[in-house]
Amino acid sequence: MRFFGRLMFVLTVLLFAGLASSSSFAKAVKVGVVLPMTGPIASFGQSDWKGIKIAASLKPTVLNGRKLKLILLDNKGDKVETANAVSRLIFKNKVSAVIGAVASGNTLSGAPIAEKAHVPMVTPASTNPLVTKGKKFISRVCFIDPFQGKVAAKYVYNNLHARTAAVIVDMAQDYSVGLARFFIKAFKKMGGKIVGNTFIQTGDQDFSAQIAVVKAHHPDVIYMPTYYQELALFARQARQFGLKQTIMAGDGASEEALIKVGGKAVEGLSFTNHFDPKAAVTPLGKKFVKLYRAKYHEDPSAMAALGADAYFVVANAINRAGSTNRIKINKAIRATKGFKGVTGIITLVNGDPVKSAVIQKVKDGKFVYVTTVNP
Amino acid sequence: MNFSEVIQQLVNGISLGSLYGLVAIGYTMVYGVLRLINFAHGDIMMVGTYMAFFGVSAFLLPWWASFIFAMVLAALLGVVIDKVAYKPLRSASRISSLITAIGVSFLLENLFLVLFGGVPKAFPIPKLFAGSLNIGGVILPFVSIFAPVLGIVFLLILLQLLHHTKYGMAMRALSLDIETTRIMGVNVDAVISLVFAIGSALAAAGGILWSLKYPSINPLMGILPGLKAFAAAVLGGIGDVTGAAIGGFIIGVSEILIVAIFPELAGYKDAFAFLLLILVLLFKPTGIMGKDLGGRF
Amino acid sequence: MSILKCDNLIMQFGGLTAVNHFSFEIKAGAIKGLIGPNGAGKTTVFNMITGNYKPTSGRVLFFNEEITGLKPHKIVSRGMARTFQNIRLFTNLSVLENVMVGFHHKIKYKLYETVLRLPRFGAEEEKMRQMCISLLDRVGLKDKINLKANELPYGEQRKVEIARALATGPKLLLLDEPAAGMNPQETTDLMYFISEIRDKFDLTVLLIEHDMKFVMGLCENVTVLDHGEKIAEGKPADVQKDKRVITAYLGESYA
Amino acid sequence: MNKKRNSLLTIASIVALFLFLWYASAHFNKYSIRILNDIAIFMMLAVSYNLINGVTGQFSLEPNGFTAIGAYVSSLLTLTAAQKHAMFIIVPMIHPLDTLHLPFLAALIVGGLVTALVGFILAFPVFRVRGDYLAIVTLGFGLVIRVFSNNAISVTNGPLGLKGIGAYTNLWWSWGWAVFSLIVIMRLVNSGYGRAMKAIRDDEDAAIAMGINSFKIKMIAFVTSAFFEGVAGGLLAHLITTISPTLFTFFLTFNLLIIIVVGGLGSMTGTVIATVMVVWGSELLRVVDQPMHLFSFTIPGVPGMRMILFSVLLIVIMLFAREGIMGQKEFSWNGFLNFLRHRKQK
Repeated sequence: MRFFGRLMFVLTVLLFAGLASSSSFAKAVKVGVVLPMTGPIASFGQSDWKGIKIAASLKPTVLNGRKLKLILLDNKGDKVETANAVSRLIFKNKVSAVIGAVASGNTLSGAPIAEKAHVPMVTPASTNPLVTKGKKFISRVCFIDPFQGKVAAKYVYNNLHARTAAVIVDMAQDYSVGLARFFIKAFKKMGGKIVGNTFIQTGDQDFSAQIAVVKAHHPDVIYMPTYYQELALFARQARQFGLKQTIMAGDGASEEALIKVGGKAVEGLSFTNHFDPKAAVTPLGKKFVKLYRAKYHEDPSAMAALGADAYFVVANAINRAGSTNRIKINKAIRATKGFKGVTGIITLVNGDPVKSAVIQKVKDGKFVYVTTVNP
Repeated sequence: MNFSEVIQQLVNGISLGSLYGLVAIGYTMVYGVLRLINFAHGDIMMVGTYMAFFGVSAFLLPWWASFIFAMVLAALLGVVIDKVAYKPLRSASRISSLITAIGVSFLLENLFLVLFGGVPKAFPIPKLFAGSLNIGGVILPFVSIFAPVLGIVFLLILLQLLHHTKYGMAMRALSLDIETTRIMGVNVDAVISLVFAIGSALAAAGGILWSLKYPSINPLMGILPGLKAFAAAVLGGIGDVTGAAIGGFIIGVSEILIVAIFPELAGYKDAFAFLLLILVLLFKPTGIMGKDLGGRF
Repeated sequence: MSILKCDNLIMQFGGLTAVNHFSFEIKAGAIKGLIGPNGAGKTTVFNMITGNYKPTSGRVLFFNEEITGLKPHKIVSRGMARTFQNIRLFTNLSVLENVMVGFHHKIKYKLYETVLRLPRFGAEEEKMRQMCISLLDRVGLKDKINLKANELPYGEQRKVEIARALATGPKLLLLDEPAAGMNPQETTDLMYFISEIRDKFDLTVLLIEHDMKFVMGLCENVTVLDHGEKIAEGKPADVQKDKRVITAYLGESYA
Repeated sequence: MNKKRNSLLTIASIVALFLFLWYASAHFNKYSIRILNDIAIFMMLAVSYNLINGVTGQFSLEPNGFTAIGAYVSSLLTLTAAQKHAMFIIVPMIHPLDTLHLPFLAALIVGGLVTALVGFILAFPVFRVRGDYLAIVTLGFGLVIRVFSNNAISVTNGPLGLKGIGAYTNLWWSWGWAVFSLIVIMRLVNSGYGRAMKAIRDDEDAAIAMGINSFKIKMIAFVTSAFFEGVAGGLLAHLITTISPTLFTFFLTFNLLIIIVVGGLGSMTGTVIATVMVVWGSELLRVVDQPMHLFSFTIPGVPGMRMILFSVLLIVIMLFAREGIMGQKEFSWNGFLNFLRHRKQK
């Protein structure tokens, strides 16, 4: 019982600390952020958060000088935690809007809560079509899987002149499964042929078996829509075992670590992406990239840029709505048109952005811009 | 598959297996002496790898120096974990120390996640390990040669230590009966510390070789190899050092071969080590090298 | 009539033969001793009889039925119970609960009756409780039924262990070094206690013991084991004079 | 006399609980209601987990696997054929699962039964080994289930998971099941079966020597625990409305482990108290992830601090307060009333 007493004491102290922290910002406009800051997909949440912080320092106030206060809650990359965090933000912190989450599966567990409570929720990076489908309060700033898959297929067929492709899917990521599916559909429609379809799991480090499968089919190109860690390791081993085909990937490749880990092996790897820091088209984008480089000494990843865009879209909408009323803000978010964000010019249709994709490529140890594909 | 492809996959499997084996040895040593599954072992491997990474990239040490530095630090970490988290629970039920071990494992993972972020870091590869040989179509990356060779060298040194030094004798005695060994005048705590030190240093070595082969490191990198290494240790007959190494090779080789022969099963790869483990426990609960009675090691 | 019969039992561990061609039998109602120097294989014989070990070869007959290789809990339900060399009580359970565990294999209520708390559950639990209390009363521990088992002194813990074995309703009781760790007074008490329960519960007793005075005072018949083999059998007084027995205990030079 | 009074008190407190829930469902905000639902579901999970870990003493790490099975089975049964058809975009769902449809309660029970069946089959290899092996085999089982749910796409929809599951779980369902499971498990523990379980925990060899069929008893504990964990998985799925393999990682098991350790291994009422503390406390502890303003100091927030604190908490409890809140004891009305009387006299 002594232990129980002590624990209650600690909890009480923490409770008061919590009260103290939440009461000192009465006038600020509160926006909640739900990201995986710990757990298996922490790296994405942490990248997003970096971008959001830079964005917040660029535009810290809304509604003529009221501070925009961000409340970040960690969802550990977990669905239950996401649902808890979203309802906490909405019903306890009474935020005007929610930014988050990253993985589509997590976003989908928070979305019904926001939808029911009529609170706008903007996800920076959930690309699954279902996230916004049939919802009135859920929006996003990233393009969706079908679009990206199609862009990749087009590029591979038209620019790389590939007629056969091997597809490597990460069976632990709905993102990867989605991209592969839409790539295959589009590639076949254009007249391409899929040879060799093999699987990996997030966290895999040895790909020798998959390499053997790909090698046996001699494809023109390898489409591997997975995250950068698996891509980098795969590329290293593929090159080592004499696989020379171009690797095409999705936006999951966009992270400095791809080049750091992949080294020479990822030279020539191309991928579809949301934006290119060196070819930032908007003034806001340029400012963002400059500030980001100054603070973190590296180029912002697409995740960071999307995080920033989610922030900017919400802040912009609050200003246009001219109030902290959630329904008005949501209307403004959904009416976003021609907004010059970090990743390009964003127009939302039913919560999904209509915007261009860029193709990037690794050259001389750097991401370089190849081309822009318009929707 | 033609002949050279089979050889290629075998080589790949052996080099992967030797990494499992190195990690498994530490598991098996600690289990042999304390009957404790050191859940944090895979995380010690992770910490060791990070230390080597910082040695090279932050302190600009030559690679060999930073590898030794990492192994020493990992050994220290192993000893400290034992003293702080396991030693006070020696007389308590075994469940208690198992739970603490899980706590230590989670602590290390989350601490590193908060300190160094979840974005993987690129492990620097010294020139010596970077190239590969091509023998008749079979490609032998240098790391794939170094890993099993180093693994076997470490195993031989360890066996020498276990069977021909007084510390080794003390360790083997401990695995039979801690109390009796204490009465015989052996400094039991020192020997247990030594076991943790050796096991953790080997885990760091395994982690470093691992990262030379797969040069992407992150705070959660120790979980899956750790689990599979444990499966390897049980497979080989837990408590038996040679068995652990053999178990590692078996799991490494069969993982690679299964995927090579049945590419459509690639997704099930991670489950395979455990299905094998369950089968072995069903039919030979003591593992391949395990004896019915008598001592460990 | 013989209640237990061992026929040519062999037990090998790896290459080591722990018990070799061991045969003996126990008459109903007897108190029999199994003695021998350390490592002679006495506990191994016990473990083969109780089903903890499956003998490499040979047979164990209980009431003329073969029980070789049966699971221990099956053998218990046929009327055999044991105690352990170092007392092994359920330390976190009360004295009463310890004894009630001994009744477990006689429980008739089903799982659903337990969960639904049907009348049979309550009735049987209550009956079992009363029987255990009266059993503990008979071994003189009635006022300690609610104590935790490990709160009792050593001698009483041994009594609880025996009471727990009695609760299984045995015809044959196997005691593994019951007097180990006891002082002379406790040992003497235990001797009376064992012969008392033998009469009260109509038992046959087989015991392993080192304390010669204990064996000589209590057992009607002893079997001597050395290096896994039976070297003598008979009345305690006769066995004591046997040359091979003396050699086994004291070494060649004393013979 | 006391018995009657105690069962009256128990019934009264259950009635009070449901009166409170009735009030809560009308007056509390959705966030608090969600936390109350979480508490009920985790209570059910933790109490079942404690039956096998604390009461029977078989240290195992499988709840994430069992929860996953229950969640998948019951969700697949409540989803309509049209929903399933629209969702299974990679590979169509295998027949006849694609057209099966059951009401919520039936789906929960079937989910629990399937989980129990898996538990029954798993028990054979698992209980051949004792102690530590059990932990690693059951840990591996959780992993196998996750790999399976990622790869058996025609049953589970793979990594895409299941979406749009009906939000049927409310306070009545979750607390109804939580109270029901608590009653069943407490009754089991307070019976001959429970005594046998505790005997196995304290000394398995001695228990066997007393005529206990230890395999059967462990099996009863394991299967019961699997059933309720499966049902809890179903409740969880219908609370958050979307499930995928990432939901059922070892992290879930880790959370439950903390709960039963805090509450006291083997104490059901301790587990109940600990669930409330840990689930609610973990929400309270969110403040350590954020910048804190204590008086005039600002402590910068470190996202992820919460997880570090939980790991440290687990280690510290094991080192210094191994008994947890209740040890192996249970809350009893007699003890409680004595305690009150004692207080009054002071």
